[in-house]
Amino acid sequence: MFRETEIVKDVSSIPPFPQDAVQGGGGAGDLIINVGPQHPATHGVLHLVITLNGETIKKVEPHLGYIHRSIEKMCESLTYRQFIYVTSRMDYLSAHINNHACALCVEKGMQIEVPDRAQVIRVIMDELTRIASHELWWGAMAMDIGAFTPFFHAFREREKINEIMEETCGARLTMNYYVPGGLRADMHPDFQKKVKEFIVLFKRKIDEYDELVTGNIIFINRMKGVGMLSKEDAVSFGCSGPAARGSGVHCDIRKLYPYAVYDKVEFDEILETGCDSLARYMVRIREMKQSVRIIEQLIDHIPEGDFQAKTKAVLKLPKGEFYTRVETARGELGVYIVSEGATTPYRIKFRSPGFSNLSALDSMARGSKLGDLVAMMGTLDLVIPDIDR
Amino acid sequence: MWSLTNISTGIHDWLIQTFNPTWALIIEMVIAGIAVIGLFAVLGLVLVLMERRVAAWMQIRLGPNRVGPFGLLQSAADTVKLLVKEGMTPDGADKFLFNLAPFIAMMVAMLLMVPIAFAKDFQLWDLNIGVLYVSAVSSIMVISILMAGWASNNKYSLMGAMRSGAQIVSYELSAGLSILTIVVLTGSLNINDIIIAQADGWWIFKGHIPVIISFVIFIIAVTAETNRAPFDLAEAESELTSGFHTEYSGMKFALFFLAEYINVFIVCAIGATLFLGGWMPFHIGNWESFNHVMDYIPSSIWFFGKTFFLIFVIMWFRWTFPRLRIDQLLNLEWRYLLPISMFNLLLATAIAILGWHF
Amino acid sequence: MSGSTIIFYLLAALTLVSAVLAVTTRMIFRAAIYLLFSLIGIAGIYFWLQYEFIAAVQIVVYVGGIVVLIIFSIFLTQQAGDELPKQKMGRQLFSALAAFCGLALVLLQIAQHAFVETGGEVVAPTVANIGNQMLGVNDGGYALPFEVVSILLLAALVGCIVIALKSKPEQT
Amino acid sequence: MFIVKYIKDVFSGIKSLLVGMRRTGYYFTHHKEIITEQYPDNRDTLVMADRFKGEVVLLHDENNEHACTGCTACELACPNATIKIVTKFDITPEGKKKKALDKFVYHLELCTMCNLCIIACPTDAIKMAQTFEHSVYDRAELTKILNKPDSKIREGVE
Repeated sequence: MFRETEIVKDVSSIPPFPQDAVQGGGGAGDLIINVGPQHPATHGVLHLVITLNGETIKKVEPHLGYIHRSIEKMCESLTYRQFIYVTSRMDYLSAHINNHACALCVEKGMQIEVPDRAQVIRVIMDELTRIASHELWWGAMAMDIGAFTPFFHAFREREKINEIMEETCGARLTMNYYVPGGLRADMHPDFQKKVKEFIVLFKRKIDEYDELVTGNIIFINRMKGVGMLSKEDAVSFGCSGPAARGSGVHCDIRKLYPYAVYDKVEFDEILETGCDSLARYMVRIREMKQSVRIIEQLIDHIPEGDFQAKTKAVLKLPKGEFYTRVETARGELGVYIVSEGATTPYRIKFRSPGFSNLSALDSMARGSKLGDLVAMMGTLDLVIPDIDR
Repeated sequence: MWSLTNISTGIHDWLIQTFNPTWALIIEMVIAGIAVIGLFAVLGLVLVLMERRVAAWMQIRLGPNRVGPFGLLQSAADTVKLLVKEGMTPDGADKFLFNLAPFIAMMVAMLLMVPIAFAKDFQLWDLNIGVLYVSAVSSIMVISILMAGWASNNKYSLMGAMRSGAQIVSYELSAGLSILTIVVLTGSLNINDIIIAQADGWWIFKGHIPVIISFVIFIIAVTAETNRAPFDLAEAESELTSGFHTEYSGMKFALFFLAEYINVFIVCAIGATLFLGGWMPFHIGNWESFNHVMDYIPSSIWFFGKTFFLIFVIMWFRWTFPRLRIDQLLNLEWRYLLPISMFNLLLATAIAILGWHF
Repeated sequence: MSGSTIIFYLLAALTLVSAVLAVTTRMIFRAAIYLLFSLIGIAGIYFWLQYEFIAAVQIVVYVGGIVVLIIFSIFLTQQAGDELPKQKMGRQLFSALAAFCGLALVLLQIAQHAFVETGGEVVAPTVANIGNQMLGVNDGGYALPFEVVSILLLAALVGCIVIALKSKPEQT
Repeated sequence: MFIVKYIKDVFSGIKSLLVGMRRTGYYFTHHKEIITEQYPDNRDTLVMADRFKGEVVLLHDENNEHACTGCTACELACPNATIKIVTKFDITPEGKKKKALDKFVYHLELCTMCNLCIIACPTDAIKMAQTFEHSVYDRAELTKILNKPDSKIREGVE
């Protein structure tokens, strides 16, 4: 039987934690401030202990666990149909994509063929979620560095997506639309029309974003050369998603390990080589345009057929280990299920993108100013429930 | 023609006739004090409401619209709320300085009202160094921020105070230099002289490019001096929660808040006086009939119109731009604004000597 | 006693009381604030004398410049919040003596100086006149003192930079 | 050239700022773009999506009859123990004992609107309602009994 202790066989083989990181700071003239757990820039209950020398950051220590809800443990007591909805509460901004990862894992274990119609609708929903998530990130990040107005402008477009979600899934944020084997319900009759309207609107509005924020000289100066994350560091910290692609790491799961119908649509993996905050920003802005491209290809070609495969009333995964991964708006989400053949999983582990991306914050922030930290956290796009789970 | 001058001279004459001169002076002082405090209250209410409306419309929102017609009583309701709130003093704070700081901020704002000409011949004190007085007294403002930041015994407050100190001290230079451009052109520090010198056209129109440049620099520098976005590093809420007034609550916070808005009003009034002619109506050279038509609009309306236009511009900045970083803020001052304004002052001096301005 | 005299005594009291408080308080930041009030009081006396230009310059230079610099240097040292220790007896005696000597010197100067009323015409404090006086090299011009003072300030500036730079190599 | 670059920097910077100000200025003057919804005022015209998941309701027809057999499929499907079915035994006319619904206890405060109970129900007795104003002063009010008093199962539903 699989036990966690088997993973680490020899404790002495783990390299000691760098002394610098343990002691760091504490010298004369150092100022230690606690950013969070309640702080406007952390967008949640993240606690950062920052050692400062004047305005210059010497060390950042993230303290986690303030909203740990033990989702992984909870899932072990829920059946394979039930546990999917809990995952909407991890990265609540890409709830659909989280659900997709879990549904894929169960389908892989059960070897269920998902109908084409369900797969196409799933991809459209995923991409809409990605746009909505990036919209919120864009507004929140602009607010972090002091511009308030973009936040409301971003919410205007996000609201349109939420309306589409509400119409088809019945909820705006925690949709719980995917079930093992397909979708919970067929798409709403107005779905295609609404999505097309949204695309037309969005294409017009995304240029306003460039006027308001991207081209702004203050914004560019705040972003350029700030929070450098080299390609090697990005790989070694396990960063994924836009945070890693901003450093030129080829890591889009949709390209590397295509799932659903991603291998049938044309889109580009966005890579920037700037390694700084501006590169990560540009990756997300360009990714939104790619998402629109994917939706445009699919929205008129939703195949007819069932929206759900025939499944047994009680799902039981065969004994074994199953792992699937998807690309959420923040990066790679892995779902790892250990099954002993029962109706509930024996062990579930989520590999969440936010946690790994946060681990890079310290090395990015050292030596930069306090104001930069906020910009860096903005471009990492941290969602705290995703980090704590 | 209706004007504020008639009212003020009327009251003055009546007082002189009724009381002996000392009592008349004291009563006039009291009236002036009450008028300043009243103006403060009204300005505070109006500016807060204006800021919220401007912000809302730029952010495709409606803004306050629940309290009173069109939300006009919203800021009055906010004031009542702040008045009845508990004003806490944190443990470990230097209580004397902590409670003193908001009053210093307020007193500075009141003192700054003194030389401003609100309308033709309507001024508290016609100082012969009016412009210098404003830039001198406004430099005391930084002390109250430093005091508040230090006395709060909070690291965020202290950092906010340090930032704001560095910022105000450096931006005073370019604000002063751009004021000097006008002083050089006019040859006087007296605010009334400066306004009268613009009787045949405002400086921004007849001063060529140097005055336009110094106008732009002035607006940028005073935005920074009043700690408004994009230079609101002292209270940068996403970095320092609220900067120097993190620990303040209730009326003590409200005094800081009010002082900020009054300062915005004052710097905009100075900007309007120096560059846009203060209460001087829109005159063009020697188009006598046109100038005469313009004179029918009361001078106070001209003054407040110009001032509120500049306030709107500063609010427009706030709701459009992201915040600068502290080193970029100082870079902007020392690498761009200061050299440009020094060079610009030279140009303006050359123009003044050669008499090239209209 | 006329109103004008009352105002003078109020200003004088503000200046003196805050000056005494500045040297007796144990908290260094408060000392700086009391110094500030003392300087503002002096500026007030200039205003009372209707030396508006000098008063404004007093505020610009001392309040806006010097006191802010003092406060900054207090912030940058570590013990801003601590109470200063009580000084030794010898030191107290010595500083009292120094203060007394200074006072004696000033009083001596005042006693020896014959104050004569200038019957001449008062120069109007216009910008042109102030400029001519300050930069004039002929009789009655203040160009030399002006430049000497600015050299002093330059020296202080260079000193500040040297002190600020000194701690850098130790830390890195 | 250093000077040329310096001047170019200044002008391109100012231009980028003006572009942003033009955008906010546009919205400042175009009030038709305002998207604020004045919620309690527009309650009459507010249209909820027909699939909106507000709360679970047990459907009753005009004869005060529902379709719940008390099979507890929804109770089993619920991940949060939101639903508790209390059953009783009815005596059928033939004199046989038959399991029937006594109380359909629904804890709204625990419900996450995941819709799994609706899917699980074999007789389509329950559905999601579009109400969303659930705030009450006492938490106990959120625990609801969904079957109406004296309601009984519809004829023919097994």
